[in-house]
Parts: sequence; C-alpha cells; structure tokens
Amino acid sequence: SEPVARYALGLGDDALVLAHRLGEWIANAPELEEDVALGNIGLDLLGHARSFLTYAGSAWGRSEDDLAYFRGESDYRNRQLFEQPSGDFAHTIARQLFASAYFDALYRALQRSTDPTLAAIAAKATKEVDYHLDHSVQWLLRLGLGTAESHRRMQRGVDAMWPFVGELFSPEPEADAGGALEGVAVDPESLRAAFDELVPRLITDAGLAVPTIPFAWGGGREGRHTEALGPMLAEMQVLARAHPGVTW
Amino acid sequence: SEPVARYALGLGDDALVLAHRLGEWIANAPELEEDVALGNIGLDLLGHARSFLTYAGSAWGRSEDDLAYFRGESDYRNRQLFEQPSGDFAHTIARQLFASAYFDALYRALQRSTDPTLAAIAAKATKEVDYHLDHSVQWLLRLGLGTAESHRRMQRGVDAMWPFVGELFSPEPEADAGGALEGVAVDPESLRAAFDELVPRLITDAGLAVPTIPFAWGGGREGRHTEALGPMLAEMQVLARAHPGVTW
Amino acid sequence: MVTPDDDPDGSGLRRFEELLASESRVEPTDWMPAAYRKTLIRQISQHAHSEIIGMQPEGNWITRAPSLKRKAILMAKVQDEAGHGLYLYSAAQTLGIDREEMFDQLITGRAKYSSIFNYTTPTWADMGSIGWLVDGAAICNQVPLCRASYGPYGRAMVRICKEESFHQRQGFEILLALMNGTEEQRAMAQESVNRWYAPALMMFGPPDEDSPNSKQSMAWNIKRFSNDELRQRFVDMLVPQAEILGITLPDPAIRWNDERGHYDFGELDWNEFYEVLAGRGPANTVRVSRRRTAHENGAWVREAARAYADKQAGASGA
Amino acid sequence: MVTPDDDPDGSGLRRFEELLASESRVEPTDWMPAAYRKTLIRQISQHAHSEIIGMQPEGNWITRAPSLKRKAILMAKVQDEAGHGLYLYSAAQTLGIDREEMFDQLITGRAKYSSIFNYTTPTWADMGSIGWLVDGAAICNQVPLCRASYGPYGRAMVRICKEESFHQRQGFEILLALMNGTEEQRAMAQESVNRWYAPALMMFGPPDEDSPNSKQSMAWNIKRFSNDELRQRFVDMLVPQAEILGITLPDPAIRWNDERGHYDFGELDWNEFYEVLAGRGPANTVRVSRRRTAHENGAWVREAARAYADKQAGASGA
Repeated sequence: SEPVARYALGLGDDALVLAHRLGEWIANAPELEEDVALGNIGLDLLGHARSFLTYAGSAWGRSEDDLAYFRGESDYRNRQLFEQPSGDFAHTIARQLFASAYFDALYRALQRSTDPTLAAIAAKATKEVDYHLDHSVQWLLRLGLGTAESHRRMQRGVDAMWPFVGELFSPEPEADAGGALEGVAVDPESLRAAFDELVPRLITDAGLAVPTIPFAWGGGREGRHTEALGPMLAEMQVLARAHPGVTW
Repeated sequence: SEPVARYALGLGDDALVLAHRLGEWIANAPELEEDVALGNIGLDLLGHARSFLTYAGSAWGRSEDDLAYFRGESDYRNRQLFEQPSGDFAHTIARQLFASAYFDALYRALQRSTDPTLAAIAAKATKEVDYHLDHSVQWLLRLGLGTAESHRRMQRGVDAMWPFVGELFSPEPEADAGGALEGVAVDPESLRAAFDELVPRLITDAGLAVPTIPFAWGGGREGRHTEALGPMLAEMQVLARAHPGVTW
Repeated sequence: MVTPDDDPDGSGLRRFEELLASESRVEPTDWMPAAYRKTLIRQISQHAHSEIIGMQPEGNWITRAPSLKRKAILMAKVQDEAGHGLYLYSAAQTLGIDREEMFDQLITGRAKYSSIFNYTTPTWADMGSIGWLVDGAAICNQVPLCRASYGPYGRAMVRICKEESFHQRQGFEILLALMNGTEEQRAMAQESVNRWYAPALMMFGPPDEDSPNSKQSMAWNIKRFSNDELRQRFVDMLVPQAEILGITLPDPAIRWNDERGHYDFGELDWNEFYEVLAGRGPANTVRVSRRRTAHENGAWVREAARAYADKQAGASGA
Repeated sequence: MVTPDDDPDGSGLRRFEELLASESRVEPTDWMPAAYRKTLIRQISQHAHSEIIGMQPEGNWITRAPSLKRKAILMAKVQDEAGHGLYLYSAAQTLGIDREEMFDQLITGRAKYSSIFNYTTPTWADMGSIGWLVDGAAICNQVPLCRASYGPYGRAMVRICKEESFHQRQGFEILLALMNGTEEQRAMAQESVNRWYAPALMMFGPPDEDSPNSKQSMAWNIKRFSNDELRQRFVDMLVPQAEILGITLPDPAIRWNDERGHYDFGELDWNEFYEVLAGRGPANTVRVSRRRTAHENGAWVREAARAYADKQAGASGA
C-alpha cells in the first residue's frame, strides 16, 4: 500500500545516504583495517537500502535505481543524521554510533512487523547492525579514552552529531494515514527508551560528556534537509542522470 | 575563427576551473582577510573566464553558460594544474603561485596578440594577476619561513602541485591548425624561461626545496583530466543541468 | 547622579549628553558611560558575527550557482559580508575589545548572531529570498544606524548600507528571473519566499512590549525606531515589490489600511523565533562549528604568519 | 659454493634445494638463502602495495556508480583489495619485515607498485576495463604464483586468485552492459578499452630479453612462466572475450597464427611503460600522496588505539 511504500522509502533513504557517506572513506581511512571495516558497514547498509527501496518501488512500478538516482533533494526522505558530512574519523564514529543504536532498536522491533517483507529485511539487518554498533562502541572507547587529542576530537564528533539525534524519534509522517501502518511500522518514539538507556552510558563510559546541545528541528522525513545533502546527491547522481533510461 | 575560438576556450577553462576551486574557500579560510583575498582572486579569474568563454562561444553561437554548464569532463580543455583539489592552505598557495606566474607571463605576451579581443582581455587581466602573484609570493614566504609545521606543509604543497607545472608549457593543440594562430596565440614554450627564472628562485627564497619530481603527462588541452575534475563538475553543473534552457 | 571614577568632575558626562542632544557623533576618545560602551560592544560585535556567519547560507550555493553571472555576483556578495565583518570588528575595537576576543566568543558559541542565519538554504531561490527579504530587513534596521551616535559605528554602517541595498536589488533580480521563468522556477521562488518571509519579519526583534532594552538604546541615539515601527516599514516596502514579482507573501492578513496609511499584517509565530534563538533551529550548531573548524584548521597558517612577521621585525630591528 | 654463516654445515641449503626440486613449499621456519628472502620480500610487498594503491582508481567511482548494484559491487571489490593488501603484508611479515616498514616505504615513495595504477579513471567504463583487462592480466600473472615455493605467499595467492577471477568477471559484465547499451555507452566502453589495453599487456613486464631477474626467480620456483609467455596467454584469452563483447582490441596486428597455435599481436610502445615507471604517468604523485595524507590524517586515531590498548593491558596486568 502507499503508506507502507512511503514508510519503506524513508527507511531505505536512511540506509542509502549513510552507506554513501561511508563509501567516501574507502582508500582514505586511518588504517587498512578501517578501510575494510567502514566498507563492510557501508555495504551492509547499502544492502538494507536496496531491499527497502526495491520494496517501496514495487508499489509504484519504480526500481531501486529510479528511486535512488532520479529523486531530487526534497524528495529524499532520510532523517538528517545520516546525511551529515563524514568529517574526521571521530565525527564518523559518532554518526555511526547514533545510527547503529537507532537501527539496532528499530530493526529488532521491525522484525515483529505484520508486513512480512519488512520483517524479513529487518531480521537480516539486525545481525549486521549488531556488529556495526560494536565497531562504533569500540572506537568510541578507544578515542574517548585514548589520548588527549583523540578525546577532544571524539567529544567534538559527539557534539556535532548530537543535534540530529532528536529527529530519530520523531513520528513517521505516514503514521497518520488512517492507521494503515498499525502493526506494520515501528513507532520511533518507542525506540527512545532503549537509545536513552544505552547511548548516554556509552558516552560516559568513554570519559566523554553527554551533550546538552539542543536538538535541531529535523524534518528529513518531510524532505527538509541540511545543506550537506545537495552536493552529496549531485555527485552520487551525476552519471545516472547523464544517461537516463539506460542499463548499467 | 574556429582555431581562435578553441584557443580562447582553453584559456577560459583554465580560469574558470581555478576560480571555482578558489570559491570553495569562501567561509572556510584561515582568517577573514583570506576569505576576502581568495574570493577576490577567484572573482578576477571568473571575470577572465567569462570574457574568454563569451568570445569563444561567439564563434559557435553558444553562451558562456552553454560552455560552462553543458560540456562534460572530456570537453573541458583546462590544463590539469587548475583542477587540482584545494587541499590545505599551502596546497592552494602552491597552486596559485604556479598559476599566477603562468598567467602573468601569458597575459603579458597575449597583450600583443593580433586578435584585439584577446589582447584587450589580457591587458585587463595582467594588472589583476600581478596582485595574485604578489599574494601567493607573500604567503609562500610566510609559510616557507614561518614555523616548522608551515614549512613542512608548504613543501608538501609545492611538491603536490609540481607534477602539473610541466603541462603549462606544452603546445596549444590548435597551434598546428595551418598557422591560424600565428600572431594570435602565445606559444606556451616561450613562457617557460620567465617561469623558470622566477619560480624556483621564489621557492628557494622561501627556504624550500625546488622539487625534482617528474612532470605528469598532462593532456588537459586534449580533454584528459585528473580524477579531481569529474566530481567538481558534478557539483558545479548540477542545478543548471536540472533545468536546461532556462534563464537565471 | 553618581559621577563615575573616570569622570570625577562630571564634565565627560555633560559633554556626552551635549553630543547626544545635538545629534553629534561620540568618538572613541570621548568619555562615555560604561553601559553605553558595553551596549555598543555587544551590538556591533553581534552585527559583525552575523555578517561572518551569514556567509555560510549563501556560500552554500557558490559552487552550484546556475550561471557564471550569478556565480560571480554571489561570490562578490559573500565576500562583501566578510568585508562588513571586518569593518565592524574594527569599529568595535575602537571601544576597547580585541578582535580575537570577539571571534573567540563567536566560535565557542558564547556570542549571539542574527538567528536568521540558522535557517538553511536548500534551494537556489533562497539566494533570492535572502537578498530580497533578509537583506531588505537588514537595510530597514541599518539605515537608521547610519546616524548612530557612536562615530565609528555610524560610519561603518554608511558603507555597509550602500552595499546591502545593492545586495537586496540582486536578490530581487534572482527572484524576478525565476518568476519570469518556467513553472518549476516560479514554484521554487514561491516556496522559498514562503519559508523566509516570517523569519525575515522576526529579524526586527520581539514586539515592542516584549523588548525592554530598546528604550535605553533610543535614548542613546543608537536605536532610532522601535522594532514594530521598523517591521511596519519593511512590510510597507515588501508588498508593492511582491506585486512586481508576482509572488504571494505567505500572510493572508496583509491588506492596505487606509486609516493607518500602512499595510496590516498577521500575527507572527514567536515560538519559532524563540526556538531558533534557543539553538533548536535547523543549523545552529553547524554554523558555529563550521567557522570554528575553519579557524582551527587555519591555526598553523596564522601562527606561521606571526612567526614570519616576528622574524622580519627582528631582522629589520637588528 | 660458500656456505653462509647461518647455515654452517650447509644442511639448510641442501634441504631448501630438496624442497624446490620436489615442488614442495618453503615455510617461514625453514632456512632459506638471503637473496631468496630478499626477492620474496620485494615481490610480496610490491604486490601488497599494488593492492593498496589499486584501490584508488576504482575508489574514484564509488560515489558516482550509476546503479546501486554496481555501487555495491564496486565497494566490495575495492574493499577486497584492501583485504588482499592485508594478507600480503602478513605473508611478507613471515619473512621478517614489519608492516610499518613496508607501509612507510610505500607512502614515502621508496617502494614500487604496479605502474598500471598510475593511470587515471576518467570514465565509468574504466571500472569495466580495470576488471576485464587489469584484473585479467593480474590473474594470468598470479595463477602460477599459487604454486610459488614460499608457502605463505602461495597460500595467500590461492585466496586472492579466487577473488580476482570474480572481479574480472564483474569487469567483463560492466563492459557487456555498456556494449549492449546505447551508442554513447558503447563508445564509452570502446574508448576505455583503447586506453587500457596496452598498459594491461605491459603489466607482465618487459620482453624476456630485457628482463634479467626472471631467470633466478624461475629457478626458485617463484616465477613459473616468462613475461612473454604470460603475455601471450593473456592475449589468447582476451581475443575471444573481446569478440563476445563486440569490442575492438586496439591492435590491428592481432590475428590467429595457426602455426604457433596462438594469436599474433603488435609491438608495444615500451617508452610509455618506462615513462610511467619513471614517475611521469598521469597520477604517480597523486596516488602515493593520497595514501600518505590518509595515513597522516589518521595518525591521531592510531595513536589513540595504541594508548587505549596500553591502558587496557596495564589495567588487566595490575
């Protein structure tokens, strides 16, 4: 149905945009092991994105690539955290920590969706996200507790990504659609408790301060984005758009 | 004539691509004065680019914007130095030093072109490039002789841009076109002596080593570019290409 | 009245009051009340910060400007803003505060700047809206400041206002080109104006009854008109321009009031204003941290320049 | 024959020669001649460096891959290359050299890597050509190395070859999709193959008569076939695949020679090869400096990881 497709589109965009950002690290990471690790995480997320977008597109007769390459910025539905620039390694780890904690809670819950496709995608993704979260936590500790410089940078990273945490728990716009998502979608608000139990504790364990910075407005699910998304999409879509309608 | 238009196109692309790179610094410079200075230099170069491209386009019934926004990477004719990523401030200064020394010699000579349009553009540009060269030289000295860190970075910058210096003096492809550019175009080879007299001395005065790194192949004037140009054009052209044929 | 320590015979204060009464300028060497100095430092440095932070929402489109002419105009404009920041820091410096100190307040998030720059610029049309609405509102605010009692500030404003009105005209032209363009371009312009209209009106600050500091500033000849007066002036200016553009201002309550000789307009949602002011706007953190990152990444450059200058001074002194 | 110091009775050498004669593996704990060790270190580390540097020409298109499937395949491939680099560094480490030392040689420009990666990838079709031609040539080179006498190297090559042949197939598929596509796509594929064909053939090294080191490597069961033999094998493999693709190999001299049972092909321009080798290729400096920059920018991360590990070790030791 239309609301389910739109719900899947949002989830797909979250994963796609973050996967793209992680891809930017390849051949640029601080050590080869991280070229591999960030690539792995990016690949997993790209897999999730493709599953969600294919499912969403099936409602509209559009392929995953139609959706990924031929929508403009204001048609992208990802929450703003995922589009944030990769910054230095600490920024990336902070973004990934928040993202993975959110995905982890989300996909666990989504496995119980009454929509079998969404439940199946979530079941597969949960295992992968488990590893992603662990990866971020390990680095959070290393950087938070490592050297004075890494501590400073990790705090900066956490602070920079923090304003985009609040939006993760804002309602799905389709939730109002006459109950069509009842039992299908996860209410983001229901994920907040697990996140709030876990993430501040991790930050504290890493010797860092839990930010008191206010959350930004958000609005990614309504197509409102930060200034980071436009240039990212320009690069991502340039080749596909130069040759519309072809097969690669 | 066609060869003159193609010659002007190459000169226009040189200035345009470098102007775009300098624009990337705005709101990111090490101090406000440099936001202003790099913006000024970029604006001057953009002015030169517009003059050259307008002149080139007049031979083909195409506007400056047709040429800037609706040619792909392999149709861009700039020499590769100008498309190099801005890197840190020292990379930018090194790129600008080489560029300004080249432009300075080129435009001085081009003022004597038998083509009155080219001569007029060059006459105006010469004065501006004079200031650009001075700006780069001042920073070369400050960074080369400033601190150990700035010395190290300035040497890196000079080394990184050096491979692209050789191409500046390679022949214009149109020079073979049956003598059509005789008296119109400047033979790049004729600029080498002034460059070689000036630039290594400046580098040495700044306490830096003149690189012994070999020159890269080049080929920008034939549309062969380094990997830096494609993503740059993707961003530069994205909006114009999304709305072909309109007026802004 | 208690005479302050640095003005034991009260002659400074008398002269200061004479200057105000005669609409003359107070100059850096003149005696002035500590509160006047403090107010000016706060106001001028906030204005400078606004120029600096204001570079970003427009800087966002320099690399994507859709024509070379627009690219050139935009680069020049953003660069002008850096220049304005520099004049204003200089004006504030005459009051005895270092530029480094002010800049540090900015990049550590302790200083305020105009909340309007915490909005984002998702579309090209925002370059038009910022010019037309934001610079337009800024001009209404700033033209009276050209007569501000403090000399260096007033003189800086004269120069800035000249450039700002140029910028406003350019913004208007961007929107005009869009409104004369395709359906998509017109929609882009309208959507952008819908977003920027109310925030621009809020640039004049809260309604007069909620603006306690204004009265003192008016007495000191710093502020010349109340927030609501300026806001009215701005709306009166916008309405006919919107008609020329063929754009709809997103306030159905706008209509000419013959009795008042002004346009009536609707209530503003001040909650949004206070939300953004409190740091919950779309880009608060990003704006400050971008400039801080630029500053930190440039630390080695500034150190090198200082070290080189010291060596040169040492060499020429020897 | 002079017996080296670490093999006073010559028993090590005898055993080494027996292992070679029986086509068995030499293992890290076995005695081996210093020159054999040195040759292997050079070869394995150069191979590792090539994998690391080889990430860049393909990494260039990850952000612009034209479909999500291609994006995923490309990310996985570039990541495999990092993995190959890691296995190979491990294999080299068994010969008594540190990974840090090898990596330092790479990023300071003192170590060699395959010259092919100094070419650039201006078009998407280059992702096809690298897979089909460059990985294809690599496989021809590497399959015999699976039987290399040095155990850790041979075993690493087994794993690498499996993945490489997968990569080659993916490259072929990219070109096939382009050749089945529009006129523009076909032109893109052909133009790319025109650029990569000769450099790929040169990956086997200079003609046998100009390749003095090969003989010793063959005696040591490291190298199994001569440069020219491998090149011939590669051309024999390419020609029928090019026919399936409908792509023209840019060498008019290619024709079947019934007598030799092989395809004849034209002379290569070895000047170009030596130019690139000497650092005058399109991207020599860029490749090394990009990895060096990544390494330098990541120094604080590695230091933090070390400091944290030390603290953990200290805490658990206490």
